[in-house]
Amino acid sequence: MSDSTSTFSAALAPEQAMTPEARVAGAMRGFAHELGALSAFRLESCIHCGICAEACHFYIATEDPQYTPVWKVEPFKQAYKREASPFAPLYRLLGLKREITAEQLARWQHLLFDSCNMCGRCSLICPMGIDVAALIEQARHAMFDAGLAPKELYQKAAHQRATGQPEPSSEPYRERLLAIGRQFGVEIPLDKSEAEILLCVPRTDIEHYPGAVAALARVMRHLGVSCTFRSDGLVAENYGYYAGGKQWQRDISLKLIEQALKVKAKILLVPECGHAYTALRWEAADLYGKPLPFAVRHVTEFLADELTAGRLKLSSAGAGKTTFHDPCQLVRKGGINDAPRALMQALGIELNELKNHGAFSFCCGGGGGVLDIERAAPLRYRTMENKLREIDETGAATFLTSCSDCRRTFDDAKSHFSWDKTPHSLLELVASNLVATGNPT
Amino acid sequence: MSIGNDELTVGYMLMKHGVSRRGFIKYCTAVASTMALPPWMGPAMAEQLRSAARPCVVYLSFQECTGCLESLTRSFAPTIEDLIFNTISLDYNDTLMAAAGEAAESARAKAMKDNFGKYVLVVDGSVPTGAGGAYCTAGGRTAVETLREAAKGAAAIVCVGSCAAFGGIAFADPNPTSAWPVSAIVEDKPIVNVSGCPPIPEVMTGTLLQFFSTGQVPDLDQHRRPKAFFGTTIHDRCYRRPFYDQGKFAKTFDDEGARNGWCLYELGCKGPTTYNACATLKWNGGVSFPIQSGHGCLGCAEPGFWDKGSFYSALSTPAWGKAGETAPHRVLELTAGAAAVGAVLGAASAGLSRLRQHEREVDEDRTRS
Amino acid sequence: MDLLTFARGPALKAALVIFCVGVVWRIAGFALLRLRRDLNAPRASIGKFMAGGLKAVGTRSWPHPEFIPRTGAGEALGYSYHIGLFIVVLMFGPHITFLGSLVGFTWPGLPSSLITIVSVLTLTLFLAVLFRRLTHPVLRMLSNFDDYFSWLVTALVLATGLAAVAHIGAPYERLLAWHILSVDLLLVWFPFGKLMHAFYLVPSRAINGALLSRKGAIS
Amino acid sequence: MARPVSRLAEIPVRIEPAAQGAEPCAGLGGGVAALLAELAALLAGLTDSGRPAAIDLRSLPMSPQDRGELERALGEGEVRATIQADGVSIVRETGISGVWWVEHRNARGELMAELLEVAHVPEILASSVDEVAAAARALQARLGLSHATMSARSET
Repeated sequence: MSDSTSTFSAALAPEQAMTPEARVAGAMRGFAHELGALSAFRLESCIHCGICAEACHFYIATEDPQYTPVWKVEPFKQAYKREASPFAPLYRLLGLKREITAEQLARWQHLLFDSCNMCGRCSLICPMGIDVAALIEQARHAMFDAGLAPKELYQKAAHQRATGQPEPSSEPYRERLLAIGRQFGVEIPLDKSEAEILLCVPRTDIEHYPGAVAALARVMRHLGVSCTFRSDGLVAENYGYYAGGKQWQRDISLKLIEQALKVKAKILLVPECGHAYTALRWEAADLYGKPLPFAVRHVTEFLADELTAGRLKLSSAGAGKTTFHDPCQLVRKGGINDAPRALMQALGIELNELKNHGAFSFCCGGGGGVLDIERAAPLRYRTMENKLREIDETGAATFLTSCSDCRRTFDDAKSHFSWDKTPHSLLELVASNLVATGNPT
Repeated sequence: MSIGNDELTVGYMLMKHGVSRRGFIKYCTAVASTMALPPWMGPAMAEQLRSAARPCVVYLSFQECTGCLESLTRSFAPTIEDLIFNTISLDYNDTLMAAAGEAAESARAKAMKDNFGKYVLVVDGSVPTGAGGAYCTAGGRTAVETLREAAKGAAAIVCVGSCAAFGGIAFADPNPTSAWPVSAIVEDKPIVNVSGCPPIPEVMTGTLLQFFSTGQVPDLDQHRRPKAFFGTTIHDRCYRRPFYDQGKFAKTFDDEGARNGWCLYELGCKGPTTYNACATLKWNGGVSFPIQSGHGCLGCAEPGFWDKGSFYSALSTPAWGKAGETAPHRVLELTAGAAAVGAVLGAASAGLSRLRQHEREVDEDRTRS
Repeated sequence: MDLLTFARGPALKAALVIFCVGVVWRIAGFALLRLRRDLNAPRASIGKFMAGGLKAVGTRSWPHPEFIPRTGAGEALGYSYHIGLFIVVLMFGPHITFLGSLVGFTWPGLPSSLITIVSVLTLTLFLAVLFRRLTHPVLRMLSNFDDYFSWLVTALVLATGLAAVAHIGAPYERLLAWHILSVDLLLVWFPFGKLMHAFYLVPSRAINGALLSRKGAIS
Repeated sequence: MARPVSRLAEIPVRIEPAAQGAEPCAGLGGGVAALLAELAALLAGLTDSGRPAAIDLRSLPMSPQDRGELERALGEGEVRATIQADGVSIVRETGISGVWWVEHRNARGELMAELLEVAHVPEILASSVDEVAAAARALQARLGLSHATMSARSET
């Protein structure tokens, strides 16, 4: 494991340098903060059956036992037994479980960050019904407090918390957004003082897929809804969530929440970004400390509802044989299964489902911040092969998804493997096939 | 081997009572068969016994109910064993002998003196040691004294019945007389336990007969019982065993299962843990035995049978404390009490964990500020 | 006091007390840790997510079809020995008498010969799962003392029970005493190890099912 | 085929199937075969060393079917003796010479023992030396003859 240790020191941001004692203390603090009856019950329930391994694409691709999902939280299981379990005093008294060590934590950095997308497939297979992915998320929090978040994630989270965008750009995203509007000839609603819908945008789209940004603006305009972007809360992603910095995740989420409150929005619309949806839809209120006074919706479910309500009409896209990748944060962890399919049906798409689709879809391999971690790339590619094979096996010519990070991951694979398919945005396809409904805007 | 001239051999005395050699061989063959001895042992035993000197038996009764003697003397018809024991060998038995008082006691002293080192001491009943042995005295002598004295010249001691063998009912909790089995008092003599409450008469006679013919104590089990009779459990040889194997059990003494003769395990039959020959030799000359009569085995041939829980609760059921301690409502009380203790401990440990959690968080805030 | 009287008497009583104390201690010890309310708006109504919880208790008993190719055999092995254990524990006459004397009612059992066959099969499956745990890289890595000891304790109960029924190796009363002692051991160990999953199974599945249903996701 | 059979034990034991009715080897039929094999061995012992032996039938669990099969396999011999001593005993030679079927009953006719004896003559049938001697004395006494005159007569 010496190689892991060496990579861990290389992977640290300078501000994360800590003594081993401080690291362990930090991890234990983070862990104590996280622990409640629910997570304790999950840790209690594991029977070491190893079945979760069979759901995990990292294990399936490598058959390396260390990628067994529940093994990734082993140090925290150990800490739980020793510190907080019902028999913790006995464990401590008899020395049955050792204290976790900084060395051990460092080894686990690879398992908790590089080789887990927090995609939640393991949570679906566990015969005891343990939400393993939720445990991993909590373990990441403790790792963050131990100063062991991978440097890419840590730095981006720090930057986003400070500036609102995860990394510096030649021009601020506000300017980029307006430039995209000009480039695609679509009006960008920006900084309105009141709006029913607060829009935000994935950094990935701004950097790589401006068409998707334009598509969002176009569709909103087509629907004639009252909406706006806000310069002070523009980015959908939350690197605090990836890095495991709970407080940072809160600070980053607050940027959007505050803007939504400011414009008295009824809906915070999450664009095509999976983890942003999880962070805002299923976690933000807890961090905010009270229920949010507005709804958080993903653009696909929003559009599907508009379709059902008859306010949105689409023409046939003529896309030919098509397959669709379900982003894990949306379908498995978010429950959005039917919305993209309703949209595709309205687009006249002949959908060839992947072998594992819907809630059982394999993750693209880039989620959970893994795409950003440079050293994780070789393992990620290895893991992706199975997914790419599944896509190829459908024989589809068109490949759609509804998450810009998934899209970016597949694009990356396209160049790495010289793969012959291009991932497309479902939103973009919707935007290019809008049919007027006599609903003037 | 000429028996005609020797009036002190068993053979001669049998002949005098009209038992022929063939009759005796036949009897010994049957005894060997019941004892599961090799078949050739029967005739061999007969030959040895016929030429053996008249054995001397001294039968002492202590803290007992005379049930064992009843069993022995009420064995079927006037038979050969009856002849051998009552008529030929028995020199002292205070219940059966005509003599009484000083005459009886001096007969015993004479028999013991004449046959010193050769007689078989049969003991019936447990030996009370409490109150200086006062609970059982005869002729002004305590049972302990009498036993110790009689044991001195005995070739072997045969403990007849569960009281002499294991202490029996008198030994049962709380053992008010501080009763002990013979083996606890006499330690330097070969002891054979023929347990049962009472023992099967054929088992008593068979054991003695074998000792008379060979002059040796038979193969004994861990409780010093002759393996020939106590080698298998009642359950092993029970004719109702197939019903056990099929899982067919009588649930009450008057249900369909009981009428059909199904296994009595659930009604508390101790057959599976009781080593005795009831299921094969049976009682009253082979007429029946308890299970055949519809009642489970009480396990009377086993040590401490009186203190092993209810006769009517199955072997696999819990048995602790006094009667009724394992009744469902008492078990519920016990488990509920334990659960309450558990809840308190659990709440305490959760509280402790919360406290530790809180401390770490305060620590965290301090680090932050 | 002979071994059997000890096993079904004081030892059993003590084991039962430890079992009850331990189980409640363990459950209360984590259930009373702090519990935060989920403030995020649910997608499904409360009725739906309760129903989702109940459904998950059933559906998690067998893997979703997508998982079967990889896990079907392993889970089948796991469940089959559990089913075998249930049959042997709950349907054998003497066991029914035992449990019945504690709870106050009984139920019909199965023929002993059938139970014997089932327990031999179950013991074979037990050896198979041990073999699997020792040879499967994932299982070997995950396994700790708890896994092996819990296996041993349960296997002992099964093996001694089988020996007692078949009268193999020692006199019946000693085999029965060992069998009951092994049950006592199992009861004592139960709250401290993974055997607790017997209590966790249903609520754990139900909670995860309910939480996923709350989000409108498949559980 | 040509090799002569020199020992009794080498004679293979074959069980004739029952003429009609049930399967010949059903139930514990294997036990009967084993019993016959044991008898064959004991017979060999008798011819070789003159050592008699016996098998206690009550110690062997036998179904009525087994018993019937055993009886058929052994068959009936020429000798049948009845002993009246404290009940009836019946001694019959089976179709296998040297194998005797012996039943002992008590005065009430209950079966006390049942054996298969392997012997030239079961011991219980033969008169014993001391009994013969005693009988001779008794007979002489009845005839009023002294031992001395008896021997003198025989000399003349």
